[in-house]
Amino acid sequence: MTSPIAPDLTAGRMPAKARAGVWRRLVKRRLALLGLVIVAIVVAGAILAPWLTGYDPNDQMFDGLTIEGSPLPPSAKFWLGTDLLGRDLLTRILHGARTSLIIGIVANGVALFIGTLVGVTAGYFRGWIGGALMRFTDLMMAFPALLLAICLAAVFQPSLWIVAMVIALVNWVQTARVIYTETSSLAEREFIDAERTIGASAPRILFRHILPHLLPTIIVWGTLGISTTVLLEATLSFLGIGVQPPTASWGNIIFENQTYFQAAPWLVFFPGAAILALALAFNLIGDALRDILDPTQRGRE
Amino acid sequence: MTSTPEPILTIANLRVSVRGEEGAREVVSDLSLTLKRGQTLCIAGESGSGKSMTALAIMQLLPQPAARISAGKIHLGATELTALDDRRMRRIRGDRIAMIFQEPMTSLNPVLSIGRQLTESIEAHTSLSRDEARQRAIEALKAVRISEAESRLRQFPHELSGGMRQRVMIAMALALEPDVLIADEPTTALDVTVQGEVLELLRDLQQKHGTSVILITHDMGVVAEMADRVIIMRHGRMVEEGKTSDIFARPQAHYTRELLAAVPRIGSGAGRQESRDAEPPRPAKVAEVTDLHVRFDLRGGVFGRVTRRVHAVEGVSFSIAPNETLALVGESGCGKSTTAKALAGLVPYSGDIVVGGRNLSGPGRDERKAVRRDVQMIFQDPYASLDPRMRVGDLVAEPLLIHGITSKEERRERVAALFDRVGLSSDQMELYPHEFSGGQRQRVCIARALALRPKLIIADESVSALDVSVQARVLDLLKELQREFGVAYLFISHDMAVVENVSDRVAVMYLGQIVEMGTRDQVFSNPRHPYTRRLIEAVPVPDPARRRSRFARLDQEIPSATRRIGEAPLKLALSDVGNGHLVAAEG
Amino acid sequence: MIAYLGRRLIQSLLILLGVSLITFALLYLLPADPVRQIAGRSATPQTVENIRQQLGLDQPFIVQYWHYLTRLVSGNLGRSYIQRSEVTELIVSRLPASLLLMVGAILCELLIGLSMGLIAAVKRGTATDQALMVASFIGVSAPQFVVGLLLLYVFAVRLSWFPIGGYGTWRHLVLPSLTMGILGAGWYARMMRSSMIDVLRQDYVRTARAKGLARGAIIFRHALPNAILPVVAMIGIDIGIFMGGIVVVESVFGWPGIGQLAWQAIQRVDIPIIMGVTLVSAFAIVLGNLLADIIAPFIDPRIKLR
Amino acid sequence: EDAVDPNAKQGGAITITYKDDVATLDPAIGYDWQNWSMIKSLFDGLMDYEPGTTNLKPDLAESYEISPDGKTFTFKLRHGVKFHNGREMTADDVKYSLDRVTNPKTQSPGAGFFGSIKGYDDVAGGKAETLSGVTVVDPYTVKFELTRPDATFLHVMAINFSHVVPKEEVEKYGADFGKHPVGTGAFKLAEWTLGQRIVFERNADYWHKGLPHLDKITFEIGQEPIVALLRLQKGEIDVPGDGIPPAKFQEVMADPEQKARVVEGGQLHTGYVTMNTTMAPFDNVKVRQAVNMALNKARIIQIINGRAVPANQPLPPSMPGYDKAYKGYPYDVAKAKALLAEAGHPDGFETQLFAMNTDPNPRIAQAIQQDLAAIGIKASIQSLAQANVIAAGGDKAGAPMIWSGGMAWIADFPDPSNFYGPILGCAGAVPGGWNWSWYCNKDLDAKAAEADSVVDPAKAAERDKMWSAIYDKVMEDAPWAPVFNEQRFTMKSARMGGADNLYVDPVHIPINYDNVYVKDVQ
Ligand SMILES: Nc1ncnc2c1ncn2[C@@H]1O[C@H](COP(=O)(O)OP(=O)(O)OP(=O)(O)O)[C@@H](O)[C@H]1O
Ligand SMILES: Nc1ncnc2c1ncn2[C@@H]1O[C@H](COP(=O)(O)OP(=O)(O)OP(=O)(O)O)[C@@H](O)[C@H]1O
Ligand SMILES: [Mg+2]
Ligand SMILES: [Mg+2]
Repeated sequence: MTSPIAPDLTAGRMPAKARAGVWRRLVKRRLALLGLVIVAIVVAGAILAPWLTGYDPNDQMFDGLTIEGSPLPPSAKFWLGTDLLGRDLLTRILHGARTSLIIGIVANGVALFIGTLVGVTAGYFRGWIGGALMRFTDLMMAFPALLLAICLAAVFQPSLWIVAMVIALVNWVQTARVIYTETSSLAEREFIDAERTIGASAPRILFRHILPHLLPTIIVWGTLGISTTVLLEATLSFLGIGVQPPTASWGNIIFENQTYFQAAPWLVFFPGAAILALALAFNLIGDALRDILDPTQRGRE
Repeated sequence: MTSTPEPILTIANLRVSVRGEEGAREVVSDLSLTLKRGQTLCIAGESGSGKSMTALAIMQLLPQPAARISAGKIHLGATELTALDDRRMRRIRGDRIAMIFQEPMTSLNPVLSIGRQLTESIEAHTSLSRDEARQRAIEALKAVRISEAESRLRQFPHELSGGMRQRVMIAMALALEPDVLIADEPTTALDVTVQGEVLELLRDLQQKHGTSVILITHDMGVVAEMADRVIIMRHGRMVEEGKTSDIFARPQAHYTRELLAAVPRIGSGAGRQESRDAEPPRPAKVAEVTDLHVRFDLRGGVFGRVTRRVHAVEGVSFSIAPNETLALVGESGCGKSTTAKALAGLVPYSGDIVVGGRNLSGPGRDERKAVRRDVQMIFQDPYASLDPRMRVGDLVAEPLLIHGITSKEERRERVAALFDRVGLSSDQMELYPHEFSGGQRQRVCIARALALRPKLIIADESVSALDVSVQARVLDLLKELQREFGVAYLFISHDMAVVENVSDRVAVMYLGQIVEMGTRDQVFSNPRHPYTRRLIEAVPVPDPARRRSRFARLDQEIPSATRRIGEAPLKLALSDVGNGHLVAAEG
Repeated sequence: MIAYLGRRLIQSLLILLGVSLITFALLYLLPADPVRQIAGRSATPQTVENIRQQLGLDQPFIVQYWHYLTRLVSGNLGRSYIQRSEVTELIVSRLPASLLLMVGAILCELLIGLSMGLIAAVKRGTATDQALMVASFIGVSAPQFVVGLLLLYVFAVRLSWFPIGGYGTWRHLVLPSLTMGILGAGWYARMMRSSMIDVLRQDYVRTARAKGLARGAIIFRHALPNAILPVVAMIGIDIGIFMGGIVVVESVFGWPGIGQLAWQAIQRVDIPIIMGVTLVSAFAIVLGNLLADIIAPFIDPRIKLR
Repeated sequence: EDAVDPNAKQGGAITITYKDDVATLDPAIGYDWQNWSMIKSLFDGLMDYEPGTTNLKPDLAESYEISPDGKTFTFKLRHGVKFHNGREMTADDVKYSLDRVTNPKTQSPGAGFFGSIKGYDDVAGGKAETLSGVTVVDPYTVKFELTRPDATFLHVMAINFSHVVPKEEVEKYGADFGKHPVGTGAFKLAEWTLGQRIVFERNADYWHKGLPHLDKITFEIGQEPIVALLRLQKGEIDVPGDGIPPAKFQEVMADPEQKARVVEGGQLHTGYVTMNTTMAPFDNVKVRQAVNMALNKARIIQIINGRAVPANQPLPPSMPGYDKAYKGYPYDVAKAKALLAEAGHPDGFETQLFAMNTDPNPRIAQAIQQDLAAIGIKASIQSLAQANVIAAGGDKAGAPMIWSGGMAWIADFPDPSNFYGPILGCAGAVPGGWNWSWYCNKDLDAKAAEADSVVDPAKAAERDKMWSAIYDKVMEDAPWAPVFNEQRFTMKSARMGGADNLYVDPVHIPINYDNVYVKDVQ
């Protein structure tokens, strides 16, 4: 009864074979590896901060300032110099990594998460849910972000986590907008219709099928968001509604010292370089991940 | 086809290789050919056989950086193309060799006006002034028989229909009267009726200008209609080359014979010998569609009120019995896909759709989900309908997962069985959709549709994009499965030859309504509605001996299904002209 | 089109209403008491109460908001608590400067960002591409205050090409615009690069090449207009981000815009000004988005305003 | 009329920069760093100070008389003084101005200064429109009756809030009078481009012949201090109104040419830490004394590049009543710890230190934090916008400790009493008040009242003594830990002329516009 059907192997390429895991493929790429190394260094620096230098981040050392009260440039004693209160800059940058990682990764991540969730939901469900969500996004977008952050932060008592949440609350909007646009066009794609005909539920379509396609966008916004959020935290600190002194963060080290960029350039340069390196590292990883996770890019160098 | 003089294009021992994950792979091997002035050379062959690569190699437009010419020479007249740098090659492209691509929808720049896109290549290759270039563009448009050419210049691609777009592409290619025109599947994406027009046009123009044409196609009907000489390719190699009449009459290579055998022909359907008219009427209906309406609201005004409506489906009724194939045919935009989508639950509708005794818009959530199982759909473009980021094994397993088969082992087994059933090997489960050929992808889609053992499968243009041999295999597969599982098909196609081969009954749609419906024999041997007749006549016949002088032409454009609120279209009454052969009065 | 504008206008008004309500509520919740700022340190409690009453700040929230709204309808944004001027007057006098800066900044952003993105996309994978990508990150990561001072120091103090701050001629505009623009340029460069790479893969680009067009024509005539569309949508979003940077840049360059006004008002809890500036910038953002939406069909004729 | 600098040249224009907006030039309202001295040049009061000093002198008044009980002041007005609109100023204007400033509708932040005038309460309470204690005797004589003897009254008559405004102009412009100021001062407003520029031009009819020297002063608004300094270095401006930014201080002082153009002077300022005496553990005097001993003031001053002198009492050294003999609490960590232990906190405690968020205040707060940590007090810093710190300070349970820098006390007038009333007296220890240590000592309040009733100028020294004693007593209770008295460093362009003390004038900040001149005019 079952007549054999000619196996269609005309274009049969690529015999199935065990595929290297994402991780292995990631470390195989030079640039991605560099990114991973930088992130690892930052994370290790943050965790091991208390043991890495012989200084306390808040110790305003007597010999950390000149007699006139000027900070000291990098030297054998203070590798990256000292700040305006005579504290060791390297130690502060290492400790600041904790704050900045929380802001740049957690806050930014939450923002990305909310933005993606809202954007995806609104883009997929037209009708009143989507309409309401997008109107709300428009509303939030119409707020000058900084002002909103200031008000929110002033209403709550500032603390690192509050600041992180405030930043998240402010920063999701743009992501939502962009993701929304992309989702609405993805939702029109035929394979989504195909999913619906097999009875896939909305969450399944959203998270298993649409989300992976948004990855490149999410990665771009996520990596760009790192520096933006770290600097936003600094702005908030500067306004007195960020993390409170003497807690160090890369952003507030820069902000505290920015007027000294000529007199004591190291105070701006080193934390700035740290932010840049972290953002770049994530970008390198993100770029590589984007290629690796995109099966259509397989085989590309 | 008297003796043609000097060769204009010669290819000698061309090899094109593509870099892949495991090193270089040759996609065109050792290809040689000669094209003479005024000649039409058809390159046919299965999907992935390197036809497009050959064309792109001539144009020096191989996808960078993956593909490159690894050996061989291409001469245009006396010029060696492979040795030219980009600047000099640029002067040849468009001017001496022009190319028309497969996809008229994406090959025109959406943001530039037709006029701009036409004149810019004229300006790039001649010293004509802007006004003169414009004149030349208008002439070119007139030559491809586009009405109101002058005002068209200001239009944008999306404002034109697919056929018109392809004509614009041709006008663009011909404006500079190139020596060689390469047309890569210029009609595959078009309706039969439009295809006829475009082919006719190509032939006219070629006769007028004496252009040499390389026509790439997998439609043997087109080959028979157009070609002087034919090249058959497979796996990057030429398997046979010769005069058209010879190839059709005395195919030498085994593959050529296979290919010709696979071509569906009206009236002599290879696939279906026995007519099933005689079979006893089947008992219960699998699906029953009554007075289906689908309308899309177009909003406008300050408060976003509905001002106009697209009457995509207007009162369609039909039913399908188990083990039966109902074909739905009609021109682009007549509402076929929308009907299918309504059945698949993808668009809101009014009217009744009952599948397996359960109403599709029934109340319960669970019930609706259960009906979902019974109706599955295979889409036109297998690539577009598979999530490119998932492995095909997971894709086929997904319906099982959704409908409650949770054991991983069981799923794997069933997927492997399905793969086996549709002629794929189970180790291919690990691959991604883009790693398959078109035919294989469509098999994946079929496996997916079969996973839930549905009662009804909707195949919306499911084989249109496939080359004939693959198409034949997929059609065979579908028939096999019908025999085995007793599924019913709603088969949507604009290819009358295919329809003739697979269907039990046929419904012809026009502007959202059915104008004729009956058994296959009723409709094909006794078409009553003029629209049906024109559709059948438009099909090219894969026999060079029966080449037509002119194709039947339809009206320029199909009237619009969009209407203002309150102006519902006139409903056509169907009358039975005997044995359930329903025909609408001509309106 | 008219209908579309009408609909968008209604939406925009609703958004502005929402913004005003939320801002008002947040300011209401603020711990700082504006009345004490007004009354000064020698004031007796009685005076304080007196002033509170005069300003209506002793009323319940809803009443205060309602009063605010009714005044707002007649275009009255109230009078500053600290500056004691009409908020409308303060904003109107500073708005042109901010708008000018915004235009300058957006031009810089687009000019720098788009060309960076374009070059990177065309040279994808090369060292140029990577260098541009790093540069775009520096743009995004550099604190604006430092960038501003650096530009000021090099181009105004050292080279004297431009004036050291101030407002008036186009030469005054260059450095502040550049400072603002560098941040956005990083974003645009990234967006442009990825959208350009996408477009360069499209069939119509291949068609253009098949026509034998010059590289420049292909990139600028065929690819650019297609790639720029997501960027245009970004401009709408950008105006919101812009409002954050304006404070810093205006103060570095002594640019008399609303950023400085807002900053001082926030420092001193000058609620009418904060409300006014918020509404004005919300309006600008809404307008910017509307503009981006209106421009889009001109770039891509497929888009219909609906 | 005091003498005019014989070297002064007439004419010329100068440019001054400020970062923040000039809010208003209405003398009844302006209370900012920027507009304070601008108003002084546009308007005049009955009294004034000799330029560059804290010595009172009659101004619009030609002379004054004080009744023996110290409760009645009679001023004789100068004849022929004209408002900028050309009308002559008379006693009616004086009365009108005072009625206006005390009227709650004016919402003047300075109304409280006039609390000793008879009828003030009625006006402030909205029950009366005019002060019953101010009488126009004749067009050139005005009489003030007070409810109590008030030694500071002459200072009050010199303060901006009491400056004389013409009724017709006020009524003409209404609430916008601050944008269209018309006074009797040395300069008149020529141009005001909001947010950009204010231009003053010489009042040719100024009653004080020979003044002012300058023809024009341009105030450029919205300039970052560091940019202003760059412009000064390029010779584009004459005085950066916000001073030398900390980041540039070293650079300037290291260059002899620039250093020569810096004028240093004292300032009626004290920076201090308040401790909320109603809040445990600061309700214990020993804890407060311990804090006083814990602060390493020299180190804190080093952090601000030595731009201050250590303080040991509320009053700054240049203020009458400053007790030179008072030694204050020494910096003594061991003793501080011992005191803490005595108070029952041998291991210290946790608390909060509020500070304003503009540089250098967060840094100073961190230095203080470190000093406190040395004796076991773990203070977390709340660095907030000014308004929020003020709000916390005015709330009895709001702020345990506040570093005053940036918000507090630069004296309104050079009198010792000015450092007591609202910030140390019981009157200020109310919700919303400015006595952030919530220190209320009824005895001292009585003593303060007593000192202020010593009106006779001849007894000034005696009165200063009384105040010294009061502040010594305050320091015993230690509601504050005084940290430093800021020094003023004004930098000017090379062309600016005039005595140095005009550039660090104790009441005209940053400089005394009326008396300075430029050297490069013909
Ligand atoms: N960009 C690319 N990168 C790598 N391989 C490619 C690329 N484009 C095509 N190929 C491969 O080259 C081979 C020949 O492809 P080509 O497009 O010439 O086939 P074709 O004969 O035109 O088929 P079809 O009828 O489907 O258009 C195929 O195996 C295809 O997978
Ligand atoms: N979502 C929609 N909104 C508005 N109009 C629509 C929508 N979907 C389809 N249409 C319109 O409905 C009509 C029928 O479309 P449908 O896709 O069913 O045609 P078709 O017969 O399948 O054509 P084709 O052969 O091109 O696939 C067309 O005019 C189409 O433009
Ligand atoms: Mg092809
Ligand atoms: Mg269709």
